[in-house]
Amino acid sequence: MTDLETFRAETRAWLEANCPAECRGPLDNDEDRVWGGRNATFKTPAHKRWMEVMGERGWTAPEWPTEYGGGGLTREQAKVLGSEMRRIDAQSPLSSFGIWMLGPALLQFGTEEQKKRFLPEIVRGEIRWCQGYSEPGAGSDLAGLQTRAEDRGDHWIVNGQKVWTSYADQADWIFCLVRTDPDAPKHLGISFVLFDMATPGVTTRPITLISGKSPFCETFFDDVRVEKENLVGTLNRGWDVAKALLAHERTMIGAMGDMGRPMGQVAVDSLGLDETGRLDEPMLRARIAELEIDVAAFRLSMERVGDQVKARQVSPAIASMLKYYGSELNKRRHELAMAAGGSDALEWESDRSRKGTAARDWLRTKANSIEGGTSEVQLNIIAKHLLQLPGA
Amino acid sequence: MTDLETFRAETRAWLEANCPAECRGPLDNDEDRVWGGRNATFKTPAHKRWMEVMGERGWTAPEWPTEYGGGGLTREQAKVLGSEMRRIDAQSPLSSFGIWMLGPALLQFGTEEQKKRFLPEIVRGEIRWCQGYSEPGAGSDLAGLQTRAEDRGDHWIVNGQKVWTSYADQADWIFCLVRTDPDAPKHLGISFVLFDMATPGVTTRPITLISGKSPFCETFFDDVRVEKENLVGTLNRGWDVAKALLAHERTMIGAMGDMGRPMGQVAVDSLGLDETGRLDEPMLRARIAELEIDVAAFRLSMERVGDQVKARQVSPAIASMLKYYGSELNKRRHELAMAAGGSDALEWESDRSRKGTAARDWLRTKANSIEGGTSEVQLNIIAKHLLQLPGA
Amino acid sequence: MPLILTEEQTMLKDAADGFLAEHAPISHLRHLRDSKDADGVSRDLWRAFGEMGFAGVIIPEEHGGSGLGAVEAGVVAEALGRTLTPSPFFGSSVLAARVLSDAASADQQAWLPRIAAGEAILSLAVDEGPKHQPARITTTAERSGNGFKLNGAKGFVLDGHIADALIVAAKTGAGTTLFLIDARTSGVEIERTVMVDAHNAARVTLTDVQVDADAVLGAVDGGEAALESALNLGRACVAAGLIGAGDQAFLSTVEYLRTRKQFGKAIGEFQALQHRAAHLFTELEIAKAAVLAALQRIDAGTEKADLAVSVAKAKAGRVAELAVQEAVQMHGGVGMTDEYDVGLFMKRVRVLNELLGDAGFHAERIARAGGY
Amino acid sequence: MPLILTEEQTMLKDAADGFLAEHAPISHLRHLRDSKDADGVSRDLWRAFGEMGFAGVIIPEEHGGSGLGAVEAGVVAEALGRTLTPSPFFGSSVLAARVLSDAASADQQAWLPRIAAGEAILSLAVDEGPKHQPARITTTAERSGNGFKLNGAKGFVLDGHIADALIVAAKTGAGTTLFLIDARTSGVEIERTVMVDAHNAARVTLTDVQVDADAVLGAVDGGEAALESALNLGRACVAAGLIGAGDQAFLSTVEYLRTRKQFGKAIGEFQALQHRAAHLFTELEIAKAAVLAALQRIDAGTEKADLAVSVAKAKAGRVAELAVQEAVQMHGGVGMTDEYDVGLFMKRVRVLNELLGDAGFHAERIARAGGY
Repeated sequence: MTDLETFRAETRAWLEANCPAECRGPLDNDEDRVWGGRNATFKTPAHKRWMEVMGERGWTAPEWPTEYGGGGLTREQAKVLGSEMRRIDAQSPLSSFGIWMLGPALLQFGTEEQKKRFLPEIVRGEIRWCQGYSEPGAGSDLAGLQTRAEDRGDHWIVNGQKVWTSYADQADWIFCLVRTDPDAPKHLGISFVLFDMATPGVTTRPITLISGKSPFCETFFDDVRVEKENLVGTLNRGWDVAKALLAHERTMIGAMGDMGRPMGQVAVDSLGLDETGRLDEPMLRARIAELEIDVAAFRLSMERVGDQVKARQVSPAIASMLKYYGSELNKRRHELAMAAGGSDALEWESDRSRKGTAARDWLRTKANSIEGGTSEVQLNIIAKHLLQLPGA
Repeated sequence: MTDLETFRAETRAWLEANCPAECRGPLDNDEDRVWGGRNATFKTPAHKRWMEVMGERGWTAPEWPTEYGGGGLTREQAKVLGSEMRRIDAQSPLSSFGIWMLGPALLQFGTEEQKKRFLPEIVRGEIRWCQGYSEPGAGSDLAGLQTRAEDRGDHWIVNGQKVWTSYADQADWIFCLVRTDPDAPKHLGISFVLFDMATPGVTTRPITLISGKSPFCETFFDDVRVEKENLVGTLNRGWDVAKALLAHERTMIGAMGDMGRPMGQVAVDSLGLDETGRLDEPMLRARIAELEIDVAAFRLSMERVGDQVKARQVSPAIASMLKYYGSELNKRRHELAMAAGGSDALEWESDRSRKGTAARDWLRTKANSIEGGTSEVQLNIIAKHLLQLPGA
Repeated sequence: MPLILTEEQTMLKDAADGFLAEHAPISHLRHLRDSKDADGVSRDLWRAFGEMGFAGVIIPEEHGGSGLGAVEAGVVAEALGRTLTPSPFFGSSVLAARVLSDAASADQQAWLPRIAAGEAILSLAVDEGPKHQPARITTTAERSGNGFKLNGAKGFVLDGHIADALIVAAKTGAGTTLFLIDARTSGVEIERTVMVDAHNAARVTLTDVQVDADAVLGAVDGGEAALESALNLGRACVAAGLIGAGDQAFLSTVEYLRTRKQFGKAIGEFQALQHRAAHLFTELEIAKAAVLAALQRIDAGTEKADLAVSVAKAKAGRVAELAVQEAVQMHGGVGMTDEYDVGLFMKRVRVLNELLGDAGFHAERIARAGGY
Repeated sequence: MPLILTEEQTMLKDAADGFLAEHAPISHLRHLRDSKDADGVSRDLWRAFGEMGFAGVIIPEEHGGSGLGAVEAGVVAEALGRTLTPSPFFGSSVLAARVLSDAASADQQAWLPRIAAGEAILSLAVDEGPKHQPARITTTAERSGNGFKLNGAKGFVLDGHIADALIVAAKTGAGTTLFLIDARTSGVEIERTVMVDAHNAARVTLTDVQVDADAVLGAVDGGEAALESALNLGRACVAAGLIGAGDQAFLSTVEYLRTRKQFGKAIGEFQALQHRAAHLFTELEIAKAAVLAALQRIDAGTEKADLAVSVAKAKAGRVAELAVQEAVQMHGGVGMTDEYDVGLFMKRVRVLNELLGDAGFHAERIARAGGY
């Protein structure tokens, strides 16, 4: 038995023993995710236990080094863990912007002290993080941000406002872009800082979306004290940290194009087949087939990009391509899902429509091509970095 | 009987008596058109006679004033003439850039002398005209033209080169944009002049297109003498004449979207129906239905724009909308025609495919969105003049 | 017939736009929605609609209506699309009024004046499954005693929860028959279904609903023509509503492009957005022509007016969809918030697209009629 | 299996690109076309193809081939797409070679080494109507004497006019049978059909063509599997050809955008064109992934490799079509001239799109397989 086979056998046994039955099978809905944090809520006590046992092993962040609380697994081992979890349909023990976003940034840019302090509590789900990038009026022009940090010796005083901060009202800490040099060119006077959302002067207000949900907040900073030790990376070079992180986010959002049941089956469930065995809406059928071709090709493209990245055959800007295509595809997919659902899917509050799940999901997808850099911004990046077009 | 009814009766009788049998029914192909001119060719002697009798009556340009050789008909009478000609499937007696383009410009901008001199011979098909606008390297930037006319007192000496001059090798005279003030801003130093293609120093060279045809030429001017009396409009204000003419051309090219047999029928002829009575290619069928909807809507839109123009409810820039949509639609239409024709339509030289007519037509349509101002230029015009977007 | 509004029609348009801007702007929809109004429409507004002559726009003057045609109904529908005003206009003033105008004079006298006055609300119950398929009705009406007994389930019944009476399409052996049924008849169950756009519809279940023979509108087995005629008028009016909503979303977007600044300039200066806006403008103008032509042909009784209607509904649907998608995308983040109106347009367009046959349904009709 | 070329495959790609750039750039196609070459291909070039190992890329080493797989055949096809080189590659080296590799060893020995050497040319005759519909072959082969008598008409037979032998798919009662027929057999009439892209095809008429029983490849009534397998390999390779042509047209266009000036700046500075180019780049990359995956799955013998092939052919077809359309449009007037190469790419892509099933054909397969 190779090392990897041994690892697989042990992992399988451990998961069997430790993954509670309640934490197996698909999530009923997005609200049931485990986010951790000081005020964590859990669907069942088993979900809490599942987060904790996985966190102890570092398997919520399997590839992070053990000295920072991570699992210390190799990429191959992490894949085995993933496939064994899928085998028993195990739910994710922890959803976390700390794991997805801040962690990779700290591992790359943080001081030893910062890594030791922040990473372990992220792994264990003790602290929930949110991201403070966008500002009202800035939109795609992220670097035009106005939130300013005044130097007061050993700390800064931060004033300003962020918007689109996901779950800011439930987060414990924020990683945040602030302007530390108002006189520098706009990309050069920005720093990447961390602070506690419980600091006096921080307030949040949820934003209701067209889907009726409020995952996002406006977040206000009024004379908020931020310690200088919580600067990540170099002063006034926070844009580098942010860019690295954004590329990461783009890949994640782009991957949405990869989700869900085949649209043809969704449509057949709703509309049935005609006497020739074809979907009983010929025009919709043609659109669905085109979509399924694009979905299949996009999935393969994600796989290919992964392999190209590994083989160092491609620029990191390729993430913009996946972000752009994946989010546009996901929007198209949900337009077709609504057409397949017909009037049933238009019911906003009935139990039949599960309180308008399809419609709310459809509306939610419209943000895919806006958040994490709009489709237009991705196309600009492709034109500039991948095609080297002049003036792009 | 109203005047119009009398006119209809008389017209019908005259057409019956004067339209030769050979000149009724659809043209076999584009080469059979009658273009007139000093070296006119005719498919049959009857075609020559048909051009002449119509020209004598001024009915090749029915609405032009009689003093310039036109028919002097009212719009209503001209419509009656048109419908009576369609009734007997009469072919057009004369195709002519003089009638379509130069004539309207002369009527608007020409001197009395110019109208008297040039219009009657256009009506009678005696002189064939071509258009000298585009220059190599200028493309969409029409006003950037370099052909220069040096002032020599009572005449100019013209040097330079034009491209895309339709049928320049067969034309007798040219209407042409030349730069008369090299120091003025580029739109302001241009004049609109006329001269004989037989003038020493004029040479032409046909351009072969991807469709295998050569309707266009490169045209070279080497110390060509142009009399000043042949200036149309104001010196250095030729751009105004050109713009008016271009708007005209745009409407004509846009109208191409309106041609031909319903695509569904074209496809059925080629591919047949399945056992449910539907076209035996479901995916193509869906695309054809979408096309037919757009074709029908576009036709109605042309009608509506005509009515809006009459009612002065719309800016002349609306021609750009029709040009843009009509040419894109026509391209789509021919893509589908090729799909419906399948491999049969790919044969380039066989008699079965009538020497690749469908394929050559398909390739020809690709120029629709380039000639007379590209689609991109039309969209710029719409953004600027109809939407008043900033910086457009 | 020129493809532009006549002077009278333009006046009607100005009146409708003006009335709605004053009495039922988008805040009216928000109020009904956020207060969870039990009806989902304002009865007062509906009566005011009656007074203005809008509720009875196609109802003959002898029955208290304005005696106007499809074009005028389209004008009102487009105005409603611009302000997203919930009202029983499509169900009561267009579909039901059109069916009734072919009915016996007693039925006309009983209902048309009250519809015209905005006092009565009628709903047409046709759809059964998730898609509009009027050719495949399965609700049955069997002869029973002096009349009929109806069984079946209907959905997407516009304003069914506040209807005084329902017009139900049911199979009667060989053909389709239309029944006028009091909403309080025993065996009729009505459940309001709040829709994504905060407009109103209901599901109607018919369980052994016993009606007299005089509940039949027109002839037994002979309801198809009246139904089809009403549906076609309805489709053309819904297409006009799509134009109203799509065009309004577009206009707000163009305004936003002119004023919103990013990277130091108005976003409308970016050529990529300019071209998309210009393309959308073009599509909207073309769709407008198709819709007006369909309405005019209905009025003129032109042969194949139904195909012009399908062109209009399909084209207006696709174009309005593009308009609201571009509107949200070009607005960026704020376009996703409930606070901005642009999302409301997106929701409304989705519902209007589905209503009385989506673009695919109408494309299928075009293909069938084209013999392919 | 990573979705990138292995080192060996990359070397093959470099070799094929290099060889074609040197010996058969686009001027080679122009020369054959403009000189009205009777064959439409260069026999010398084809033999050189044999020497390089390209003509026998999938033919086993024991029969003189390179013994490589679908991915490698795709690599060659893509290279041919970039230079638009006319050659019997698809017909002879892919389709015929694949059918023969399931045939009796005598047939293999007779033909495979000669195909691999670029000495013999074989053509597969499947299509009959204007569209690819291999499930509806009407050419018949009736038992007659010691063998069969064939009647029917085939079209779009790649390089049929210069074929030494034809592989003909015919109905034999219950099933499909493949026949290997000498092109000079009595009753076989072959007419060259010069195609829009100046590549080669023929129409073949079979009138009472008498063949011996040993003309049957594989089993009587049992040709469907071999045919389908060859068609799938062919489709994946044609998809690779589409990628080659589409990508090359795209690359020339990007170069043109960088250098061509209008209104005082490079046209590539216009954001509207930048976004369209970026979109096209994205589509091409996604299509490339689909094509490579299909080829890999054929090699791996993956279940449902046929569906991966349909995804690849449909996607590559649509994307290449967009690429050549954008290429002509962005080149403007010069793109319409025969002098520029961009029109040649447009023509080639149209033919490759039609070859072995267009995007609609493959979308239909996807839908059927998806149970809808």
